[in-house]
Amino acid sequence: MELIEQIWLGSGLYQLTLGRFVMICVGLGLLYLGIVKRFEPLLLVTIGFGGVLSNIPGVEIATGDGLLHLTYVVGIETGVFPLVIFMGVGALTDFGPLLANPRTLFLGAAAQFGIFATLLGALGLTAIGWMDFSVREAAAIGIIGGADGPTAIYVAGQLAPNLLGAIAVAAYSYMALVPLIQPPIIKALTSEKERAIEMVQLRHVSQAERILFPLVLLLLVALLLPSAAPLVGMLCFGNLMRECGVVDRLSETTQNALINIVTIFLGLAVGSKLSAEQFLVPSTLGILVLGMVAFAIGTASGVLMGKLMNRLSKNPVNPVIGAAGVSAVPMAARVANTVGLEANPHNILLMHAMGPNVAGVIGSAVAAGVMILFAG
Amino acid sequence: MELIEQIWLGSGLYQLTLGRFVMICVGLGLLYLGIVKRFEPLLLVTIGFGGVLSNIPGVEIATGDGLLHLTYVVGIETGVFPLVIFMGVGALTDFGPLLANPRTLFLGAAAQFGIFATLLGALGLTAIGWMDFSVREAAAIGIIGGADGPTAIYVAGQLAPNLLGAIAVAAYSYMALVPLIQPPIIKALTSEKERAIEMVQLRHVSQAERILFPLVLLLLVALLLPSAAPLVGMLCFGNLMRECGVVDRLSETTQNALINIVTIFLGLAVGSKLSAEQFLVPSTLGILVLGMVAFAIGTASGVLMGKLMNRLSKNPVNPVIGAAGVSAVPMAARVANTVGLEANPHNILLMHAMGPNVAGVIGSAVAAGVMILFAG
Amino acid sequence: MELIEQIWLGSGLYQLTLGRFVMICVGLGLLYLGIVKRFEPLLLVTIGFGGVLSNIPGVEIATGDGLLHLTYVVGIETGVFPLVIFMGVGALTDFGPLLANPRTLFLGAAAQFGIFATLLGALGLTAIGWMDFSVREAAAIGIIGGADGPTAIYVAGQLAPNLLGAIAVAAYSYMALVPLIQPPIIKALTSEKERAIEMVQLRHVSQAERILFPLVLLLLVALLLPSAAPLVGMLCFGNLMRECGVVDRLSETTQNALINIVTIFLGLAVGSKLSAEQFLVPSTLGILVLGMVAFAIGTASGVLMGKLMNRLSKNPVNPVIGAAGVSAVPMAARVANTVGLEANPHNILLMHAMGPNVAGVIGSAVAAGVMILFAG
Amino acid sequence: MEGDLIGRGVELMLVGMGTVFVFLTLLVGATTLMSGFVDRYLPAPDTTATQPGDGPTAEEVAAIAVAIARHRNPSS
Amino acid sequence: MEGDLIGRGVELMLVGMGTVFVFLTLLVGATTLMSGFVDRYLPAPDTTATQPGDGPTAEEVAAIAVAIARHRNPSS
Amino acid sequence: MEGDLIGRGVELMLVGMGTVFVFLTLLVGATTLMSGFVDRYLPAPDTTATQPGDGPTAEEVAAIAVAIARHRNPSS
Ligand code: NA
Ligand code: NA
Ligand code: NA
Repeated sequence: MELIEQIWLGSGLYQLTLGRFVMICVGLGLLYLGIVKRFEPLLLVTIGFGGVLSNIPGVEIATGDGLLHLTYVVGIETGVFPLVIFMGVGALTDFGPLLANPRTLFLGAAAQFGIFATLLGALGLTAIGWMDFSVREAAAIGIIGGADGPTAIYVAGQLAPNLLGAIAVAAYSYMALVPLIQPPIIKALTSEKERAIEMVQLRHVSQAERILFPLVLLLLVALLLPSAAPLVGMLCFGNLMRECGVVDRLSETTQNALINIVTIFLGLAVGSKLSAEQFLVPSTLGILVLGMVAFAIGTASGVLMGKLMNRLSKNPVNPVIGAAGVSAVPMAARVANTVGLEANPHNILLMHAMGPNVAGVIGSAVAAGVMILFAG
Repeated sequence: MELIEQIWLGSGLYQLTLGRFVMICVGLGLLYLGIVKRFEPLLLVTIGFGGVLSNIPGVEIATGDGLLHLTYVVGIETGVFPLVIFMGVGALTDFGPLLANPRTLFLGAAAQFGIFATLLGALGLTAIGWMDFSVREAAAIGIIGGADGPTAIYVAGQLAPNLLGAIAVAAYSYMALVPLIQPPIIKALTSEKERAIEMVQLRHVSQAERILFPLVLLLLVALLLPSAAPLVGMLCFGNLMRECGVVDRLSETTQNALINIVTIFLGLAVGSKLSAEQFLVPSTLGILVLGMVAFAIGTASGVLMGKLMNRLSKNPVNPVIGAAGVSAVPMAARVANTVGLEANPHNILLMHAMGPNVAGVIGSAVAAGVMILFAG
Repeated sequence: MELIEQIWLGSGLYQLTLGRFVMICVGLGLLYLGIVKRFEPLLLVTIGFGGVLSNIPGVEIATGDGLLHLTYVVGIETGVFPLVIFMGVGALTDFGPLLANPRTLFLGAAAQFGIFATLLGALGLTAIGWMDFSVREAAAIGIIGGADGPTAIYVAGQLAPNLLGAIAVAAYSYMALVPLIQPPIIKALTSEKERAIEMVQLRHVSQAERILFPLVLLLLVALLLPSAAPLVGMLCFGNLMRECGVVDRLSETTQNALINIVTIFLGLAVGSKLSAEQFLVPSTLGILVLGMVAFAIGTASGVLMGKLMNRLSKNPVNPVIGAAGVSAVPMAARVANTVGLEANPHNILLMHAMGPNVAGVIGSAVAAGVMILFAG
Repeated sequence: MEGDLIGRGVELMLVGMGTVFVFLTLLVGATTLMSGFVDRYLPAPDTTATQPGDGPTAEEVAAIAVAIARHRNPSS
Repeated sequence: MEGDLIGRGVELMLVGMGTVFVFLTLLVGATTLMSGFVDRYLPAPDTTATQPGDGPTAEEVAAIAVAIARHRNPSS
Repeated sequence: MEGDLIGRGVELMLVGMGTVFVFLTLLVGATTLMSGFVDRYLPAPDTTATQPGDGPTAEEVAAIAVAIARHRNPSS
């Protein structure tokens, strides 16, 4: 009968291609990493499921009028989702440790070297003909080294939407892999004695400082690097709501319902870029390799800057906390704490590492502004 | 004075038509059913109020740039609202009883006969000239028999937007009337002895099964019936968030803030289709009658399949739980439980009836996929 | 190097104009009022921050594809945000005190005189050539006297979007200043003896009355003044959800997550109208002055109506509660309570003042409908 | 021209304020009628709407919750 | 013409209902296979996924919370 | 051509990294200045902003809540 033939022609079995099959397996693999391995589950579960949905053959989900494509157009092409997530990050971030010791901002600056080294690497691979990245694409790939999901998605959405899927997957995967990637690099660059350094207790930070800091940061960005103002501005807005103490109901909703809703749809929308046609291309492999390199270089430069600061400063600085400068909040700070404890069981570095950790968020947002200014 | 005349010409009293007056009364009637009779209040209160608003003369609310029309365009024409609600349903659904006894899926399959019988009925009424439904419209009307609000709205939005108001009102009204519609049908088709049958306690279901089930379901849909993938996919996504245990904050928001917000605007948007011009047409009467028939046939075929399974199975099956296969979660399962208790005061059928109940949700989403494939 | 020149040309320092500098200071001033002085912080913090963001030079935030401009287009031009906020206000409002003593509606009516007197004033300033307001603009300015933020934003968005920033800032600022503006006016118009009048305890109000009231109000608006139906309809919908007792989960979400999310984006979107080009114009000064006059006249006419009612009524009416008729819920009711306590330490006027206070919300929504009908 | 504008303003003020007063006066009347109607025909102290109608009673809900909990964790 | 419509309806009914049954029958099979697979290869009572893997343990979370609290309010 | 690309990359790296460092160095300075300013002029231990200003005090809120509760349920 004709109708049965119609079912068969419309079925996934008939229309499945190898590429889509592979990408469904990739999506399931991301779900496995998120659920069983607990790697960044909020994003890998939503991106992974979105990736599976996007590769179902014969139905518009990640294309045309499909839900995931609409979500992508409304939320990512416009930049709305990563900016709102960044507002939520601001509302969840305690800048206290950074305010107690502002010089940890240097560690957050140094760790951004991974971003720019990777940009150079991507252009280098193009120069030798292995890859074919434009400057805009290279800039978007470099941002993976910022270890900050919404920043990477925002920049990729602006500069290289065709690479967004691979960049987001790389960024979140490597953020999840921080506990595996960072310790060997840290240990290779520091001595046991350096890792055992104890740091002086952080001073108390007043509420007035907490309230003024996001405003100071915003004004500095406004004066010097306006292209970073959308990202940094939303971060500062979320943080001001958190700290000002008079809009707690807004801050509470931002930290919960709002960021959760946007995370769900951001993940699905990013997943819509995991279609076989866009993801199974040679550049994806390049992006995954370059992203890993970016992380490693960022970690190393943060640690080296920590060593330099330890020499120059009158107060001791444990160079291990430099690794937290890549951001990946709060995973990288927790890794620094663990590595410090291994070398010295009395050494609680966690709060000291939170300074460079949140400095890394600011640092990569600034680097994103630089990228958008130069390559945009 | 001219201004006073302008007030009079702009007033509702001057512009009111009989049709709008009738529809405002229909809207108030839905509010009465929702508030005083407590029939599906979440939807009847919002749809009813939307219906009243939409029939206020002389102001754009359900047309042009009015809020309800914008909401309809953004949320229903795109399919976004019913799909998000379905994600919420997934996050609220416990598939455990179904996993403990997967054969109850047959009951959920049988109860979908109401859908296809009604499709035939709608085409039959057209053939004899009483109504004038196209195949697409008949398919959308049939889905009322699925007893699943978001599925009915999704299919009507795709296949027959002009009938959406009547279809949604019929679907939710009959879902609310399940405690009145089903018992006489069940009793007519079963003996007291059959209704008294006790079933063996359900086995325990592990978390791994709960996590894998939505993925198995999604992959099967992807391979066999991709046209059902948007609906089933969102159901599975919500359920995976619920069961995977690593994204509880997303699951919690989906079950509360997100589904509540979307329910409010879904109801108002559906209400915008209760304008006199669209609702007070002969086809509405046909839809209401056909919808009732669909419910009755679905209930009957579920019960008859229960009787068949009881004969063929080595474990006893109480045919009453077949009635729960129409979905209308959890009302139909509760009705089955009540009918079972009447026949045998020691007979707690509730969990046994939840299996076919949630199977009915899957069944009608699959039937929706068939309709969209053939009629779309 | 060329790149460094590019940074310098792109920097805020290079592109800053005096106007933008002034407006950034205005935004910081609003933040100061909201955070330190605690004036309407939910709105002044969000509007103030949005104002700072909007005046950062060299980046699209409040223009083009910038987040704040998108938010403005989606949420304010369409009227969606103020309407949803009004739904939330309905869900937060207890009409009980008004139902216990419906005649307090007259106080809410009288206080709207501020609106129409200001309309006349704006046209008068135009007639003498000091300002240049059209009738539409004068109507939008008058609504400031309604002391109701979302109503003012809704009307300004419909009638005079170019003045929206100044009108919203004036409305929220004066609402915050109610404790300073109202007491001298009240005292000038009443004797100590009048302010000491004690009122009879309010009767109990049944749930049936609470449920029926929003429907009665909606039907009256539908029959007499449909142009007020969008605003009043959403207010009634929110209130019906609150009082009907069967959709508590929708009501709870409306009162929390939904209104908070919309408040954040409403504030930012209003802030996007604080750009130097639109705000630093002579009309802004006129709007600020006229808004203050509107508040004062509204307060005075409410008090005078209270005196009249006290003479005509058999139950005593403390004229102080008339001042609460301007709305500014619940600040104005609290001010009335304080002034009453000063004159008579046993005089708890709070619940008596809540009646005219919520009546003022209805009154200004009705006045908004009149304005949209005549000037729209 | 200026006179026209003022005239238009005065007219708007009178008609507008009149409309607000007429409307709220009618609302006073309608509300009073409604309260009288409720007092006469729906006098039960809040029970009309707060009593569970067709919905499940608290006991039913509790029983269902217990049944579900037992099902999910049969060892308890 | 009318016959055609009825014929189309009958055809849709048979094929549609058939599809639903075939699909749900396959789902019964797939679910049963999946449960058997889980029973054989992932038998641990719920521990596969509920045990904290790489995430912080409850103690770690508590320690972090205490550290943060101390930092914010050193007098306590 | 390849040399150009590499050259552009090196230039971007140097200027970009330089900008990040200059910006964060200025932020260190601004933050330090701000903290010094707060320490000198706003020294009160957190009271500047956490003390209720024009808002109602906790007692006022409680009194209002009681008044509302009494009004809604006068028998209590
Ligand atoms: Na970073
Ligand atoms: Na169903
Ligand atoms: Na008002």
